[in-house]
Amino acid sequence: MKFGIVVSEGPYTHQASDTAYNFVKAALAKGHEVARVFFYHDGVNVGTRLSVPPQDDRQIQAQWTALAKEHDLDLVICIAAAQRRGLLDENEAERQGKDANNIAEGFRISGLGQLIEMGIQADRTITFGD
Amino acid sequence: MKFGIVVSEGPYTHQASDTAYNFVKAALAKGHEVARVFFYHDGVNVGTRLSVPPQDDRQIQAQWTALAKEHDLDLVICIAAAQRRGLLDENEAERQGKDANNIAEGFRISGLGQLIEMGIQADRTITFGD
Amino acid sequence: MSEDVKKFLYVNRKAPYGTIYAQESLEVVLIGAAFDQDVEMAFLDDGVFQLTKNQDTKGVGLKNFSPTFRALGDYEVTKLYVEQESLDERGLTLDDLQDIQYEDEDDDWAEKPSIRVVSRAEMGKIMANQDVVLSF
Amino acid sequence: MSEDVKKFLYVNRKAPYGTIYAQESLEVVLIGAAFDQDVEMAFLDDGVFQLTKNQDTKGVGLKNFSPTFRALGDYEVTKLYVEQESLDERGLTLDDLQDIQYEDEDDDWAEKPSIRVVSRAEMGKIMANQDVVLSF
Amino acid sequence: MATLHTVNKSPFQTQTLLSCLSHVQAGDSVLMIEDGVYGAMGSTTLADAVAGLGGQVNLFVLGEDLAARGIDAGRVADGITKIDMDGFVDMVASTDRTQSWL
Amino acid sequence: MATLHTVNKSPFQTQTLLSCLSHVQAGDSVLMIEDGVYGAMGSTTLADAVAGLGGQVNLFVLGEDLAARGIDAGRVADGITKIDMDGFVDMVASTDRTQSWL
Repeated sequence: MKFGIVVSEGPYTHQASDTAYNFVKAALAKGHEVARVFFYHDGVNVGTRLSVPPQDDRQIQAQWTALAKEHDLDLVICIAAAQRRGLLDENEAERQGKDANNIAEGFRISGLGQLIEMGIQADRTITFGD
Repeated sequence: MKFGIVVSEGPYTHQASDTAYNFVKAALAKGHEVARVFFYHDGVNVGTRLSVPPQDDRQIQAQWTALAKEHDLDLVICIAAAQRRGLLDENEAERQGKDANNIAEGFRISGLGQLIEMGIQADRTITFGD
Repeated sequence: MSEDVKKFLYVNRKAPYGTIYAQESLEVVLIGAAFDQDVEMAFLDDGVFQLTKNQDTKGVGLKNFSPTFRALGDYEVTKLYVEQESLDERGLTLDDLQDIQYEDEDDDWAEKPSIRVVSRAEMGKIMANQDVVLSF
Repeated sequence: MSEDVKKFLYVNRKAPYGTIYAQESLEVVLIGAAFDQDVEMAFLDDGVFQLTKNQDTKGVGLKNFSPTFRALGDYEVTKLYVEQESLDERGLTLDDLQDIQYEDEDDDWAEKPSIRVVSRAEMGKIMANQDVVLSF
Repeated sequence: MATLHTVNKSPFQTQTLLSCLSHVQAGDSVLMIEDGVYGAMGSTTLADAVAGLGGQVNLFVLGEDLAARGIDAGRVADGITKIDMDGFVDMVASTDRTQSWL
Repeated sequence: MATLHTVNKSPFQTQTLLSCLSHVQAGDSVLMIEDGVYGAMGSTTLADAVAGLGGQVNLFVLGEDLAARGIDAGRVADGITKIDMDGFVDMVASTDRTQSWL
């Protein structure tokens, strides 16, 4: 079965991104397909490569990057939510005249249409938020 | 009177940083002193220079930078909270081996001791959070 | 109904301004309207506060997004279900909410109210009659 | 009491793990202990859940920070006020909480419990008897 | 030695306002801000509980947040005083401490 | 055509679980996760309300989140079934839609 996943809260602050990660891993292990993971609201902050969590804690962003690589996941960060919160890729940084970008490997920035498209294409859509 | 301010939630997501900003402006206009503004939890995200809010909305980070410049405010971002969430200054980025930093002008990163010190030195400490 | 058309419900249970969920929910609805899906919105619990009249955000400095609700009809989003019990608990009536209209193309473009007040029991049935439920 | 010593109260009203507030509250308390202030902690409402025994976070992948509570005595944080009514509402008793001890230097370093169960009325008075109240 | 308590959550969504009002001391002040201003409305299912628990304290609500949410001053319950941000600053200065109920 | 409802908030802090249970349809399933697992405890002031409103639905609680919070399986109220993350995935697949009560 094809799942679409929405992550609506930021890393560490809320458990939502952890639960989403554990859910996606379990779904993939059972042979399900994960059509896309869409990061909205503060969820966009999961996609930063600048976080430096304590070494004895889980590395949320790195976990997602590794899982995406292993399973060819489509991790999409909402552009409108990301702009408000300061999450940029190289193209966006250039377009907005910013001198740095902070997106992590394995994530891409795109529009809200990707959320709707996911809802249309997935057999089940499930949101992890607050 | 000397006020100490804690901001505990991120910009746009919660109203806390707006209320704190309006409170600080009103306090300064009344001749009070603002000893420090300490950004903790997701509040550290107020201090990014990479945000690009819609032009018809308030520019939260730029407002704080301007207010700090005008009134010589001490805007302190908690280092432990900032590391988890991917908010770095140039020194931290270098120390952590990161290729970019994203702190905004007028903010500085320091330890939790600055929160306690603020509580000791200020006549009143007030928290804006969730 | 075509295979490609799904029923989307946007569930709004939070008050506006204290947090951004209400505003970013509306942004999804506007984008989603371009996809020619069957779209409905649900307002219950504190979500009914999103629709109040006379919101004036100058004093707090936030952007007032409430006028956008009145534009939903132009995007063919015409079904805004508001829960009666949620209004009652908060001392609100339909009069306290914005007058949101749409033009009904099946009835000679007559102007009709988009807000439909429903009971809690009806709201439960509406939620159960969807393909995709997005919560804010 | 010296002019330079203030009474700090850390108020914990939220459950652990669902959000980070409990954990980051504890980080403030540990750092604050170095400042030789008069420190007390309050646990009420869902904050009492922070102190439960046998927390095991392996399944969720989060860091288990509950052992840190048992180290508070070493930082001279010895007053953990827990509200009786909050426990009662949640079906908890003192037995469900970790056994947190400190060594009382004024009583020949005798081991004593740091958790002090107080009534809601007493909690209100404790809150009113502070210089700085930090909420998490 | 009075405390200023701030509450920024809707009482229809969370228990925070009721918890605050169950811990205040006689003579304290409670200021409702942000989504907390919904607690100041009269004619709701919670208005009696707020009035009852708040009997010994001074209840205030922040006008800027009421206006943002479209709540007319006439909707504010009897016994609750509307203040503005300048008044908020004055209250922090004139009470002995501020406790934020988050 | 059953729905899986997820609730991730403590019922002692917010109204979310009770609102969810007031909207579910007979035959639906409700899964408590994250801080929502506190709603599955027996012998609390809310246990009767949960059991009463939940009478027509299947109530579940996520074991990993119970363990994290130190809630022994023996504390879970009668009529609520503990499942694990694999079970969560199966339930999403076997119901017709998932509604997250945030």
